[in-house]
Amino acid sequence: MIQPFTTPESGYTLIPKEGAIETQTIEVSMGPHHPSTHGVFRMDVVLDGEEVKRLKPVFGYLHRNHEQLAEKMNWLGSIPFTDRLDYFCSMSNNWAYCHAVEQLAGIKVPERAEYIRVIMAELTRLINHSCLAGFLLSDAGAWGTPLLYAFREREKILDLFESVSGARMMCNYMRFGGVRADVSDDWLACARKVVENYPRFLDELEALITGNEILLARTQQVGILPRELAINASVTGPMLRASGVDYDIRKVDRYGIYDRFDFRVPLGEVGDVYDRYYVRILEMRESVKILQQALRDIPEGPFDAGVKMRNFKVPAGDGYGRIEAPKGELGFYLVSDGGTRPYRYHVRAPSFINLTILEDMCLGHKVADVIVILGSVDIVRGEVDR
Amino acid sequence: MYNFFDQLFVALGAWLVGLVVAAGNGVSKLCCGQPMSEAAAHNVAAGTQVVLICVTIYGVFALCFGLATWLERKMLARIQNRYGPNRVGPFGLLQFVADGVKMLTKEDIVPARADKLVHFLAPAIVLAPALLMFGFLPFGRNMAPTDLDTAVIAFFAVGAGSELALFMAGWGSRNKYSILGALRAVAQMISYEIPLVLAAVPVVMIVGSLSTSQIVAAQGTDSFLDVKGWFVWTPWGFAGFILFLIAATAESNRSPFDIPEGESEIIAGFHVEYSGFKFALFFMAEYLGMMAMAGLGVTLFLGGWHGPKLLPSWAWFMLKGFLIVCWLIWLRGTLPRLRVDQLMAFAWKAMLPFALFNIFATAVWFYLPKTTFLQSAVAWIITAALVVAAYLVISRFVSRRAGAPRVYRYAS
Amino acid sequence: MDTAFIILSLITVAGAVWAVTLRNLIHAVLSLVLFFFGIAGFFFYLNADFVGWVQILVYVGAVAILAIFAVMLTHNLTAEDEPGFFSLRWLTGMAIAATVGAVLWFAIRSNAAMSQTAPAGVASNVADIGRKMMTDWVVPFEVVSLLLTAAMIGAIVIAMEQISHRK
Amino acid sequence: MLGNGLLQGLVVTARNFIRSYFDPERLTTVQYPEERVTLPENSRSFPFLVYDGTPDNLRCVACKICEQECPPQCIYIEVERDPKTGKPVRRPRVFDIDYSVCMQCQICAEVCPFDAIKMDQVYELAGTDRFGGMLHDKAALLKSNEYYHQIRPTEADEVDARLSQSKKKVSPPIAKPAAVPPAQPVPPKTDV
Repeated sequence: MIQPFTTPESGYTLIPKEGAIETQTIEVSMGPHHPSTHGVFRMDVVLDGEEVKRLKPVFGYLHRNHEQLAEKMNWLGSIPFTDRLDYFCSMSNNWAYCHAVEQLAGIKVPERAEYIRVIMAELTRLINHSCLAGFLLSDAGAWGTPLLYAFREREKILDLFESVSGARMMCNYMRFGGVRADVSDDWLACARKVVENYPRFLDELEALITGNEILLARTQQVGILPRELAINASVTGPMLRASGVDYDIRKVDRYGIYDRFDFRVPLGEVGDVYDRYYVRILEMRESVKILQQALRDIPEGPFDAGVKMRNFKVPAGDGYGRIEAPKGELGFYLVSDGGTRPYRYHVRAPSFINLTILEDMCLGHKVADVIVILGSVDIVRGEVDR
Repeated sequence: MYNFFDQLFVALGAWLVGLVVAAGNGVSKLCCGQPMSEAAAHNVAAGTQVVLICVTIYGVFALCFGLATWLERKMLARIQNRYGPNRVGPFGLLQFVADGVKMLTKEDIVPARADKLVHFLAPAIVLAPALLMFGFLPFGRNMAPTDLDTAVIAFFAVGAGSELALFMAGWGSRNKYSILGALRAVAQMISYEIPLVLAAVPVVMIVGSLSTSQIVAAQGTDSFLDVKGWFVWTPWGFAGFILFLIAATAESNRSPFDIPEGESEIIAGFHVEYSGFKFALFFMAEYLGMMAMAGLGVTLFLGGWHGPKLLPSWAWFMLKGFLIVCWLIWLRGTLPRLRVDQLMAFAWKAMLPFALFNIFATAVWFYLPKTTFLQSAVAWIITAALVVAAYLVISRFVSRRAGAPRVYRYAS
Repeated sequence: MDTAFIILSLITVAGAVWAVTLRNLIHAVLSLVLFFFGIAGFFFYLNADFVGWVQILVYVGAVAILAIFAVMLTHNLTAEDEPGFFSLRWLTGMAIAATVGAVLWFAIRSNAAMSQTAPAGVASNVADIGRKMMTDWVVPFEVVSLLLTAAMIGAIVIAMEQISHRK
Repeated sequence: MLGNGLLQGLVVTARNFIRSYFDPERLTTVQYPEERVTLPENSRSFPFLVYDGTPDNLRCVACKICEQECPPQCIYIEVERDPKTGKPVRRPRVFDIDYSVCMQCQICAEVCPFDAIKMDQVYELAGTDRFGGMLHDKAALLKSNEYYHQIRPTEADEVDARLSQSKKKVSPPIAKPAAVPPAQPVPPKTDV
């Protein structure tokens, strides 16, 4: 009789089937110092040969006590900290926080500021999705070539951010009731030029990647996320839409002035890694359309509501504001006791929640697939660990 | 004039051997009265010939290894729209010297629970075959280091030794990632050795001998433009060349097949626990293996050192090898990595049948009469049809499993 | 008894002895590989180039890896329960080795053809091997290839059974 | 047909390889020590104190607003006291900014009512000492208004226009400090 075989530390028993050659499972801890875990993220993987039997994600390596800190800071002070949540899309983070506070405080945002916010958020979406395609490919082994093409385009957009907000990644640009500085006309001209030849880069990226047989073999039917599991696990963003669920907060909440632009929301069918990759490429094309419309008819007028930043108080009460960040639904739950500091401050980070179902997608796949699946989930550790 | 440059190194070699024999005679006259006997002189000459060969192979190809690393980093950089090394030496040419010094001065850490003997032997055993492989390739007109008549089999036999070394490296360093890498390396190299050998079989069938110099001689025509005779222009030769390139990429663990050291998956595979100069030895073995495979590809399919009489023969050999190495680097900059099981399936289900079919197509070519131009054209077309038909059948079989192309709808 | 022969036989015997006596199984298999190289050296010594290279290609390339995989599947790699030198297992082993050695020695002594040394400097026999294999020995060649195909199919069936079990 | 996706990819990399030799739009690498990128006017790095004319005529009145508003709390100010009367004089005796703590978020420059602290553009601040070396005291932080005009011409002009306009509103010359609106350590609501 073959007795059940348990690996010593994990107590995980693998009862070998009758007649099968009795093989030993090895327990590998991939990360936190691993080349392709997008930051400090550890996965305890139990492998039977190359196949994954169990995967336990371990979080918390980049925890910086952001929410407790925000309670000690006044409302204005925690805006620069939101830049560091998802350090790829600081503009969207700022907007989400300001949007939540404006809802709570009932501040009205002038037209021009709304247009500027849409432009900045869509530019951030372009950066995030193109860099994701690059990282996914370098995880699959294409040694960084698509990644560096994506970075070349990202530089142009970061220069735009630097010339308007002062910093490339940590912009700290949006304030309650609008934005901190106005965009000049030649900035708008530069932005139009960048948005004009962005589709050329997208075509080049697609020509390099989408038809590639090796990539098709590596990503199709890999890491399939069924619709029900996605909805139950409250996954949001491109991952949800890749599984075929039609849920885009820009269309659902119609926050800001998104109802003025016509754009479409791409949906996948199977929900595997290839769908998640291609849905993001299509989303980039939609963002380019939004940007063209926004840059065309941005009105003149005040760029902020003249709200005084010093001793800024929010009437008592609680509220939850959310926007469609590139990674999913980024929400801020704020409780104010009427003082200059939030009583409770909580961030609903999309990549943290999208990561909880990593094990369900990885079971039964090979070690190489685990890395590609993790790449397709598009996590940034700053946002996951806060 | 052309012959002077063409036979430059042969003459140089002969002159050196003559020098050594003369020195030998001088020494023997001093100590035991008269010059060396005929047999002793012959032995000394043969000994210096062997030493000369070893020194030139090691010297030339170690230098080529350094330049190959520089070429790889420059080409990959330019593919990715950046400069690549340009600080050390003119255009960064001394970068490999800097890397070498860095590797020498780096601390050589051996893991505590490692199997010391196996861990220590692995880099040596992985480098030996890579260097031995160069002994069987004819670099130029009568510049073949060893004129074995079983050269092709010898080349593959020596190549088989490196699999064992990769396993020893993986197993010796007692690290989970390196064991994964070692098992992947062994499985991959065994399953790609068969298509590699079968890709070379058609050339041996047509030439009728295993000796590389005869293979190269069979591809030569004595016209000025010595290009017509190459096997790659024949349909079975072209198919064999493509097969050989793919299998050679897999044998030397390069880009679409670099799963033994899948950087993004298992960090560095079998050489994860190596540092310092032992790591440099693995690095050198990979590049020398790549260049040796490129050399064999040139010898078997691209007419060895044959080429228009503008450049000396050895220059043609180096140029063609350089082009194949550039192709391998180009692949590395573009293609993602295959997964382990896909790689095995591709070897056994696509490469092997195509290689066997290619041998059949070569047999057809061999027995079709090719005296007049019309007959050889007909033979060419028939063989080409056979090969293309096989390719279409196999590619449909492989891509059938890949699934239909996706169509994406938009939300209403 | 010139030096080349002595060195080769030393390597071969050392490889064989280590393969049997070393405690670490992986080291034993690697010394087995050394033994295979020794045998290949003898073939080169006898001017049988083709057989020597094929010996390396087949044995070092594949059989050694097969042995290593077999070793990998055994649980304990360093044989702890090493019986004493003169235990029952050693004595039976020695006896069997002695009988096999005697039979071989007797066969070599009696057969005249085996005793004279190989003709030195004979031209390479690759072409002759090929021609002979396709003319005189074609029947054994076909039988062996059938055998290999059967073995291959058997391996695939076992593997398929393995995979179906696991799914 | 197997392989044409791969060939397409190879064509893209080949085009990039060739284009990178003559297409300036593709090869955008700047060889840092030799060539430098011209920073846009708005770009910011660490804060500095502005003074008009001589270094001891600095704009900062030690009102400590920036010290309170600074998110990572990296500013430390001590008000100068008149040795005779012991009353606080409108000048900081000690004004330290710990550059290793500062996260360059320019909130101090934003909330300062006297335009005394502005964001610099220098980014080569490598030092050997991680703790003391990064703590910049008042002397190290002081930079002239001309320097401010040099790095940010348009913004500096607006600030000067605003300052001269507010001085005219206050009209008495600077000499009499008493006339300047009294600024207690914790200032009342001032218009920003």
